[in-house]
Amino acid sequence: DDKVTIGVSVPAATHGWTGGVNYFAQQAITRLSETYPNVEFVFASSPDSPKQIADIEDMVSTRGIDALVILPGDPDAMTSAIKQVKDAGKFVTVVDRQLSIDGVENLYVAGDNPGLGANAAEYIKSALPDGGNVVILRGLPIPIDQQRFDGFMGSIEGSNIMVLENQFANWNRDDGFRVMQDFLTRFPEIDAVWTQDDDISLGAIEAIKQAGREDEMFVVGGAGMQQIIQAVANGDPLTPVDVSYSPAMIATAIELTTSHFTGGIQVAGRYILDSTLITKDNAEQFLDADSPF
Amino acid sequence: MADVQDTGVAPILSAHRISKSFGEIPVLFSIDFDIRPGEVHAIIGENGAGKSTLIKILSGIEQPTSGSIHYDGRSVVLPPDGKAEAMGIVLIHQELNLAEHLTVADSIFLGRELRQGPFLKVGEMRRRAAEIMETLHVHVDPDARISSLSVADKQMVEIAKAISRDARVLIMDEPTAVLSVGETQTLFEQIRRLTARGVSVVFISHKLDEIMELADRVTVLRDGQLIATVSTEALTPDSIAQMMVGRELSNLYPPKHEPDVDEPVLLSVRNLATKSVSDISFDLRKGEILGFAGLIGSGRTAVAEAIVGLTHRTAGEIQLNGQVVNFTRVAQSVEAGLAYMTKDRKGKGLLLNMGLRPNLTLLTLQKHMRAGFLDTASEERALERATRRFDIRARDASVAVGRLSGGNQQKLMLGKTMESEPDIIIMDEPTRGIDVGTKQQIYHIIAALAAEGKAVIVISSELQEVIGLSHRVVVMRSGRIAGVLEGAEITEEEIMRYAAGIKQSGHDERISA
Amino acid sequence: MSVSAPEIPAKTTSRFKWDLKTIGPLAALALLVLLGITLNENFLTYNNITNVLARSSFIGIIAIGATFVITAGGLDLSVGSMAAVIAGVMIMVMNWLIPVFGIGWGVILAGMAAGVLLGGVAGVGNGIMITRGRIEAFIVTLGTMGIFRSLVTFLADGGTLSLNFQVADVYRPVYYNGFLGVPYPILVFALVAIAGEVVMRRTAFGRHCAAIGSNEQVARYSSINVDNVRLITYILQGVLVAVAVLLYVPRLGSASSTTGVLWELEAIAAVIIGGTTLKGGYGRVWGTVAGVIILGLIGNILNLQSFISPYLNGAFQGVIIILAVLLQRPKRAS
Amino acid sequence: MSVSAPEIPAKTTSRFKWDLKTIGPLAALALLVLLGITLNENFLTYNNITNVLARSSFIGIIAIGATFVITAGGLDLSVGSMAAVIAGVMIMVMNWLIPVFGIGWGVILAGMAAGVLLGGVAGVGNGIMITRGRIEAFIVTLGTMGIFRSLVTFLADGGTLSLNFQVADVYRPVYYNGFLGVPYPILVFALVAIAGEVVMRRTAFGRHCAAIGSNEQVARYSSINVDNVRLITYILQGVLVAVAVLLYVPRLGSASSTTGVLWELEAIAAVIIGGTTLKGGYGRVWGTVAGVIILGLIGNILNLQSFISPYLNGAFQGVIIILAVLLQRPKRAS
Ligand SMILES: Nc1ncnc2c1ncn2[C@@H]1O[C@H](COP(=O)(O)OP(=O)(O)OP(=O)(O)O)[C@@H](O)[C@H]1O
Ligand SMILES: Nc1ncnc2c1ncn2[C@@H]1O[C@H](COP(=O)(O)OP(=O)(O)OP(=O)(O)O)[C@@H](O)[C@H]1O
Ligand SMILES: [Mg+2]
Ligand SMILES: [Mg+2]
Repeated sequence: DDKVTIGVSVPAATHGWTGGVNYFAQQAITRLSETYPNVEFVFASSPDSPKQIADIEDMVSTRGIDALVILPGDPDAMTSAIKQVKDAGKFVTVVDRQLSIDGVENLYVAGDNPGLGANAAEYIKSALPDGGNVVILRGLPIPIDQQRFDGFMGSIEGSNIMVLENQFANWNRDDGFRVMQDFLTRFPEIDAVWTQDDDISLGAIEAIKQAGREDEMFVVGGAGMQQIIQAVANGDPLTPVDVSYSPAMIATAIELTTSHFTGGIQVAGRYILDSTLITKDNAEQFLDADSPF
Repeated sequence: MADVQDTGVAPILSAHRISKSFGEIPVLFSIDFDIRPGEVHAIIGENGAGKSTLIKILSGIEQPTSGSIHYDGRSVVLPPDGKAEAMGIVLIHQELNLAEHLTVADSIFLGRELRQGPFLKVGEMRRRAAEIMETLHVHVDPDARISSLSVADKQMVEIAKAISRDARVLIMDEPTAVLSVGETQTLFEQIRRLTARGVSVVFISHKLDEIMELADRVTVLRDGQLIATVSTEALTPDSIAQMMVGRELSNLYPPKHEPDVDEPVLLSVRNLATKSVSDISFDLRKGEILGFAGLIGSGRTAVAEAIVGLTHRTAGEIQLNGQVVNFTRVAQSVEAGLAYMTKDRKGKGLLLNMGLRPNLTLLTLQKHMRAGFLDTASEERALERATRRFDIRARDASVAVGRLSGGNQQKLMLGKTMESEPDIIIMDEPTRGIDVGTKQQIYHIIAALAAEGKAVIVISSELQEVIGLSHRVVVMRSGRIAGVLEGAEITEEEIMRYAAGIKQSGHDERISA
Repeated sequence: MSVSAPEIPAKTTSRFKWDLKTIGPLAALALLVLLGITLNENFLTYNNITNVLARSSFIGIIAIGATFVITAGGLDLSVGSMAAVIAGVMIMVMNWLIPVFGIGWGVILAGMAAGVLLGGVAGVGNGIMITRGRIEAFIVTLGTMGIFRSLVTFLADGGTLSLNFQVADVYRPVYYNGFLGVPYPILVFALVAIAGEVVMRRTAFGRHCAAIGSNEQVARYSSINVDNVRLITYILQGVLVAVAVLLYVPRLGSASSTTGVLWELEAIAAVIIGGTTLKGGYGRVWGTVAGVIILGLIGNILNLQSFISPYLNGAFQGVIIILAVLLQRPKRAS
Repeated sequence: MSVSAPEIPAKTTSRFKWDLKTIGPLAALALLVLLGITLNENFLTYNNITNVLARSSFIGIIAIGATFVITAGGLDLSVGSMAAVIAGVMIMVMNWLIPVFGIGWGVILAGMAAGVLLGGVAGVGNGIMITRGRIEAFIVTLGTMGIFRSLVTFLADGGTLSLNFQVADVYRPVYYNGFLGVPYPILVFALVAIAGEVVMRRTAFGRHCAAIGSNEQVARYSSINVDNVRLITYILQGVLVAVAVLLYVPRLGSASSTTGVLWELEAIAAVIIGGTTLKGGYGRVWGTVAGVIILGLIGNILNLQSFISPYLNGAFQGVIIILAVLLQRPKRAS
């Protein structure tokens, strides 16, 4: 019996980026199911860690999976549960987020969260050589946000860039709009905004436009949302760059895992997808008309 | 006593062979009943006889299981939920039926608000409400919230609400149970005014003198059966009682056995004051029954509630068996052998959604513990005892207390209070809504308690009851003690003189008289 | 017996009692404004005040609906998800209709109509299940909350539904512009609030809501059609959610599965901070308005200062909410 | 009075009436199990059933506490955040104490003690504000929900608090192992449920909770110390949250600001699905247990099939919750 079942577990689409993850995962599953009729996929999308653990437990005990591709919502909380899947003899691919003990996964397909922050910081430093004021709109208080924030702050340290304030905007547009409005009220001089996420950027941009201050500052987001990349490509001065952090990495991970079983090639090790700076020059290669993100 | 002959007057509303069962339990058996224009037709019967059920059927609140209703000679199915009001059939429920959050004016016009276009005529309604309350001699602010009113005032609001409707048939279920003499008279005036205009009134009461005074005809129910419908002239209170309970009722009140003058004082109150009463001092002796009379709102309840720790007392001292006590919670007073039975059985006395057993033992759960757990069997035994002692009649023992007849709820509450086996009992309107037969029984129980050496305070708006039971009577007026009567002084006239402020005595000389 | 009771003279209480319970939310509001002024000189600027009020208007309009639902003894947990679905469907309808109507107000009005219709239908759904199905409101609306949330996620395919850019440009002024310097959202909020207050105080419907919430049995025996009044509160809630969405969509031109998350909690909190009783029977719309503005100001003030770590935002919010209600706590029941 | 009425003999109704209201949650449960069996042959396996029950145990234990709070007419929205704080503090305490006690049960027991203590204190805090402060429970616990959530975010510095791995290894069996093949979480859940049912039905405290929830005034006049009983329900809730956390920490070994999000909603839903009335006055613990298992099974069943788009999980959940309660809806009040 060469039937293979692969479980795919991702966090629920609670904001734009995870929405993208859900979309790309399901797209990859549809595509690969057609190509490989002997591979069956089980997909689950979970709002929190206990639920995600429950989902992978169910995959093992009721769906008899052979491999698990997982983007853990909270890697620290998920580590021991993922280890149990591994201990049960399943092939494990971890995506994006590093587990808290090494050597659990067979394959690691990762984005670079500190790099996302550092890239943005480097660009802001170069764009404001004489120094300037930056406000930060953060995501939710979870580890990824902290890593990005630390990456940014580490990189900005020692420069003449002044971070005025940071606040959580919960990775959504409404809160991006709300927090940015208040920052605009509070700070008469802002040169750059780092939102670390394009959903937040979209809200912040509306607030900046409303205040009529779009000529004073620019916004650096992250994650590579189509709408922002398009603006970068168009040379919009408000969004001169973006930092890639594509949710499509989940598709890469699913493909690699599938080929482990179908292609007869041993897949293992670490695949790090860099957070690259998207500029007017390279924006074209990041555009994808079909992506919902 | 023969049934009233057909006088040829066409009845306005009549019931033919009405039967009613709740689930399996039958409560009315083939009742015939009719109401003539402009008459006052009283319904009497023991607690649980089915009076309230009958009039609920006559006003559409309940549908009969079988039988028919005729209105103006035509067979009708009355619409439910008080919609029969639109046809001129207005009901005052036995249990207060007001929403606590609303104001007096809101309540009086609820469901048929006066409007101008889509908007309420708020000022107009307030003014009309004030007018109606004025005709009833009730002094409450039309903007006062129902929750802030005393039980009696709430009842007056209900009456106001009902008489303000354009009624052809006005049905009142024990409207006077919580009213004092004065308010009852005001109500009767209004009823006479309405009947003179041709309005028919159905009137339920356990107070036989009221029936004699007001009713043209009387229908007697017993255990869901129609016993008779007779005209009042043919009756005496004794004969009504006999028809109701099926036997002679002699000696409603037991003989008084005055306690010895040297019996110890069990409860002594000195200069008690709360927000609503002041300067209250009296003694209660072992074996004594002390009546508290006064008009509604004179502060009798407030005194009782302050003594047992339900309300905060601003001044004064209370001694129990010579010890100064300072109850801040009811539990402490119950522990000390002092129990208070509220007059507000629906709001403060009983958990209407629960059964008889948990209600009976709620005050005294500690008595029914075995090894730290509740002993249901022991509770059941207590219920059996109380059912016998107070003649509680529940046709369906598993029914929620809210479904019991009003009088049986009252008896259950009595049973609940007595469960704590208090040495001193304060009973607030103990026989509210209770039929004469059971009343007699309760009076004997109270007398027996006193004879056993307990002490009883009876707060009552029924003067006869206070007079018939009490060894001494404290009359209150406007939050103060107006006078203390004893022996031959205890007469209706004397009590009223004090209660109305016509006579006043320095109470100090009287307290320990 | 003619002796009438020597009554304590009837208290002629003035119509409005300015007791703590009444001024509670206003006092809390005043304190917050003071705090804001102290913290930041820009606090009282036209821009800041209109910003705060305009973005509070969504929750505000929804909370006014919730005031009726709660006063009548009900509860609607689905409003946030309902807002997301309505926003999503409005956007989809507008995008679809562009080929028919072209870019312009035609499309937008059609979208608005669809939104209001959907809000009404959603309200009917909740209301029918609660009144005719006799299922606890908490459960029905928890259920529809999940259903609506799923629906918008499904419609957006996990991502974001975005309004056509040209239509969005036409529609934008509905959020950003105004009349005589007052942004439209604030105007609409004010109108809905005034209408709500009038309906609550001056119409039979408002009174019937209170009666039902206070004692359903009494209301029923007063020949009030309890089910219908309840149903109408849910429909009103649905329509008001839609009205809020009409103002929400032009702001960012998008809807996703995160739209309106936790709005229900915020709306209910505003209602209760405003002095309406959660168990029903008593509601006041102006209190709700105060509650909404209090919640809006808390967020604003947090963004205007830097002593409180952003990690502790929620704690600040929690403390203020408790304090706002502490200011109007009832006296110990007699 | 010798003539006693010819009474219809008091029906000795059997203690349990097997009407719809009683079997409602059980029927819903049975239907879900049937659905599960149809969908997947592995549904009824030992592994799957113990998985579902063990992971339902956290919410289950919390929901049993909520049953008491709700029966007594209260509400606690803070349980999810409280769980997060307790988990965070437990982990910090254990990590701190390693130098003192070394790796082993000493550290774990100290952590457990700290957790239970904190749960009790949190319950006291909620309870005191509600009873002595006379603030609406909804508002107090909404406030503390924000406060606790902030606190854990602050303690974790926006990230995750992780238990030392060696300690986690010692602690892990508390979740994953069991006694006679029954995992410990299930055992603890069962014990708490049985104790809860006994306390509710067979102690004065349980009776008092129902009395207070039914009519606070009557309770007060019946010499029940209303404030104390209420306070105890909140303390009980806090302690039970801590007990749930004692089982949660060995499963995840970490706590963050997302721990326990929306648990309050799930717990309240379980309580109401189980037949307890949200307005208080009537509660049943076994119903809550059924409610919790229903919610657990819904998630499990969704994982057993692949026809429903994962975007629509919430909709499925919503429909089942409504149906479960529809099965036990009351007859039209007479
Ligand atoms: N909704 C109900 N469900 C079940 N039993 C009921 C219901 N309503 C009334 N009963 C029963 O019907 C019987 C008659 O009650 P009803 O209230 O008519 O008595 P009543 O004559 O008015 O007594 P009282 O003088 O005490 O008010 C009682 O045994 C009562 O328990
Ligand atoms: N102004 C007030 N504010 C709050 N509570 C009050 C006020 N006045 C009286 N009460 C309370 O209302 C209840 C009824 O008191 P009240 O003095 O009206 O009764 P009463 O006249 O003694 O009794 P009855 O109505 O049987 O004659 C008591 O609990 C009392 O404490
Ligand atoms: Mg009756
Ligand atoms: Mg009074």
